[in-house]
Amino acid sequence: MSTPGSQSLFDTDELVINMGPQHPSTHGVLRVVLKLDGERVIDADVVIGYLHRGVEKLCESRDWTQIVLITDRMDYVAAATNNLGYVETVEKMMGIEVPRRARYIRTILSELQRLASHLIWLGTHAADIGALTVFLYCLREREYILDLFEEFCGARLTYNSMRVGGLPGDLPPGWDRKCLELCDIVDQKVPEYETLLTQNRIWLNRTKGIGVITAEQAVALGFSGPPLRASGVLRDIRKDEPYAAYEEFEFDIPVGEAGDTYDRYLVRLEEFRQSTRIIRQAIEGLPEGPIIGKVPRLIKPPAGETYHAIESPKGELGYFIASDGKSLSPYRFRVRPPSLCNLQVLPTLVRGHLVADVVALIGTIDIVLGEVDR
Amino acid sequence: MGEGVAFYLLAALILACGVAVVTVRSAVHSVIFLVASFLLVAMLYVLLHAEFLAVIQVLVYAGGIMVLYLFVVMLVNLKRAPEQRVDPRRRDRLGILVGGAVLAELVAIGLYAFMQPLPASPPAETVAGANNIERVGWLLYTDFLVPFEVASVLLLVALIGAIVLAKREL
Amino acid sequence: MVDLIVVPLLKIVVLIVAVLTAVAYMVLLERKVQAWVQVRLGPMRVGPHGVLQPVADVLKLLIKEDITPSRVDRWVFTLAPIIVLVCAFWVFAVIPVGPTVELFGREVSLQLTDLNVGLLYVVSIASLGIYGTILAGWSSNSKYPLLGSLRASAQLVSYEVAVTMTLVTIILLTGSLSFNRIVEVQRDMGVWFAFLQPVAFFIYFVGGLAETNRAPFDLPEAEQELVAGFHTEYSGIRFALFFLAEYTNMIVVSAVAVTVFFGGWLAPFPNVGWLSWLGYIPGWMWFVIKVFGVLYAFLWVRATFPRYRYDQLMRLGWKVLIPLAIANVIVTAAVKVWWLS
Amino acid sequence: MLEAYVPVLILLLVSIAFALVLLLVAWAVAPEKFSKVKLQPYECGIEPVTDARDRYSVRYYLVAMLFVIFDVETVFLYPWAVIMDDLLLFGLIEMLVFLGILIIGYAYAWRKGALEWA
Repeated sequence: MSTPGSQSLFDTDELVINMGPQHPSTHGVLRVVLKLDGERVIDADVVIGYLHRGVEKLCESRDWTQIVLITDRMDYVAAATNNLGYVETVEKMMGIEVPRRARYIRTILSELQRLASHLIWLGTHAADIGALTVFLYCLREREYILDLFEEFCGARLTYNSMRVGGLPGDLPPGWDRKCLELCDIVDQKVPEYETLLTQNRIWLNRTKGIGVITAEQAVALGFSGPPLRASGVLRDIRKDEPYAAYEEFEFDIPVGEAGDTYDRYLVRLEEFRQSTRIIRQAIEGLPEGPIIGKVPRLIKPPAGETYHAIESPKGELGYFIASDGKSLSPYRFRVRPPSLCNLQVLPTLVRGHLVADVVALIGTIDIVLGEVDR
Repeated sequence: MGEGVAFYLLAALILACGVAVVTVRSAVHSVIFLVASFLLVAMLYVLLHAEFLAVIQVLVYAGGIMVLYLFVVMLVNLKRAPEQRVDPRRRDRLGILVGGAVLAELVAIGLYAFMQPLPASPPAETVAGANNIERVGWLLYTDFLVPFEVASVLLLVALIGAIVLAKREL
Repeated sequence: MVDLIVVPLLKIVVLIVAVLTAVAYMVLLERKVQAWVQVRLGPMRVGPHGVLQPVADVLKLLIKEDITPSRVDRWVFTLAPIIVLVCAFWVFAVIPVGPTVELFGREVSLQLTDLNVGLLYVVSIASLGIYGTILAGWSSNSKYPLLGSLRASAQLVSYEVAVTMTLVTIILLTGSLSFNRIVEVQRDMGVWFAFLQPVAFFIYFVGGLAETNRAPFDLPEAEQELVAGFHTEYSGIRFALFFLAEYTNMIVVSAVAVTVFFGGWLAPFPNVGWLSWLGYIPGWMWFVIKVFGVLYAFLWVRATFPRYRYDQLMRLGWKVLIPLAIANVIVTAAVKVWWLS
Repeated sequence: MLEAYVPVLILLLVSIAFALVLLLVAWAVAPEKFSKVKLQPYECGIEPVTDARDRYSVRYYLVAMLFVIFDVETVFLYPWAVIMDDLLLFGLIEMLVFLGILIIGYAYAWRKGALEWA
């Protein structure tokens, strides 16, 4: 390429193209401004905020119990983990002891949510790369999970499924058996998706060596969750700072090597298996007892600030909440959304790749715009 | 009779397209008219019983070379008018020169054709042996073998030229 | 006069009606097959099992607003879909749907015309279809269509070379470019060329997928990347023309594949005694069955594979298919020389 | 022989007529409601910032160029294949020479990276 001043006959102009907010594969209303040379991406600029609803500010004017319901609306394909992160933060602030049964059920719910979220991710990621069939298979399996949630709390998407100190209700009879059946279904179906993708030459071509992020880069850029682990960093909050009942179960943390799109795919596929493993253990050892701990009638945490993070399906979901100890709502409410933090890596990922890879890379970091924009 | 009518109709259409090529304002429109005239020329070849040539005309000229032209028209920046730098009178003189040369050529061809009496109809064997492509094959691969092989060298040169030109800019 | 104009005209009307019906039901079939593969039902509302869906689709496209965006080149914008459609239809002129049959006391060949440059005719007319694609993208004056049309044309020309070259092997076998002759040679040899020339068939099939922009090569209209590619700005009837042309092209590719590689209208297993009843099914029916067989393969591929990336697609065309085609031609010619001498 | 081409011509005219009739029918029945925003070029809901008719990568040009050359080469193969029955070894050799020269060009293009898209 010669400089703009000395344009010869064959020089190309940079083409600036908007991908999104109305684009089939930006997973919502993400806008990426691409600078292209032919089809090669020279630079990318991520523009967010099209779905901003002011969730954090909204929480500062609701009382502590109402906030659970607002957190549902952030990562709407993983509402249960959002609930979990929030209620645990408040419990931490108030020093509430949660009964063991409630912690077990929370673990089950959060792993079910991980399955559901990963199914959505796998489906859309595959569909972005053109394998539409996988998308429909994934959504079919996700239905079973939504059925379970519906039976537990009455909702299929925004669950409002946890309370400060425990759960809104106990498991319906027979739920645990259905849950085990679901684990069997997932364990049987995931290898089926793998036959469509894992060894497929086109899939390998499209994902191997695409968007490589080294371990140092991943840490420096603030990656978390499966993308971080795919780069070879062993970091999982479920193991490192256990919450709910995770310290009582045996499970492995899959780690990738290359840090490319294919590894991120493999890591998440392995997480399917680990999730069903955790659910099985939790159901087997589900203790009897109350489902809600000793909670004061009026939830009003003492003055102070707390940060608590959990491993949501997409990465580290952290809540920073400050209370002034007087009012009935948080003084400051701030969320560390994994989608947003992972999304900021996108420009680094796409530089030098082709337009088609941009789509694959948006898919591989697994974002939900509700959470990015909040 | 029918063939005569068809010939003059085609010729008129070709001429009209040719005029349109140089008169329309948009370069892309010019290309479209040029493609149309190529297709009509292909029909003219069919009229001459040169089927193979007609198909090749469509395949190579209309389908290949004009695609290249269209790419070039879309590729180069047409928003800046390069003519401004050229002295208009010089262009006129050049135009007259080239035009004169083409005219002289046409006259020469006409005279030559006039001098050399052509057979009134195409040679009988060409019409009788319906398979035009076989005939082309026999001529090309026996009598004109050397030019044929030379053509491949020509293609090689074109290939290398294209790559050298384009790669320098990449 | 009757033989020259009226008979062809009648045939053309029948042909176009047949193609339109085939396209309509091809679309339904595609949605149904896709649905079955994906464990869904597909269209069910319009008529039993959605059999009237195509009618509803046509009506919808016909009465939808046909938007001409503000910055387009109006004439070219309208011309582009016409070019694509006309080129798609034009190819049918040489495809033999069946043998000569007796109809109303008249010998009628189920082929519009038998050109002795038939194969080249198909290739060259198909190559004209590119103009529609390029011009659609250019005239839209919008970025996604332009990227799509550039992709489409680069892809089309790349795969055309491979396809054109691979068909040479068929000429080596038949010594003729006439479609009728190609079918006859397969009958006389008693073997379909797909079995004699599996490599050629493979190249043709892959090239055919790429030329008709079908998955996994549907990059010019890759929804997830370029929204709708070169016809992003099209709506209403002009979009319908593109749509019609795309499916017609699929039928063209299958029809040529059937004629060249699967014995056209010939019944299978003529030499197996207990299957001789297959010969009573008319030739044109065999032709239709085979065409739908190939079309089914198109759908199957689409439901199974992810999409190629653009540079990988080009690499496959230039670095795999073209050398393979050249090698295939040389080997076939060498075998032929050895066989005959 | 010319008679064989009459149906081709008729088919061309009929298909053009068919396309035009479809267009005219649709234009007669389809509604038309003017709205400025609707007529904007599509760019994912953002007003386009730069013109779409810019200059594009030279690679497209190179592909077209290679296509023309290979197309011409392929065209030479057709008459050769038709008369291969009679040419036999002679034909094979002359085509090997012809293809050989082009394969040199092909190898050159490969080595120079002209066949690499990106």
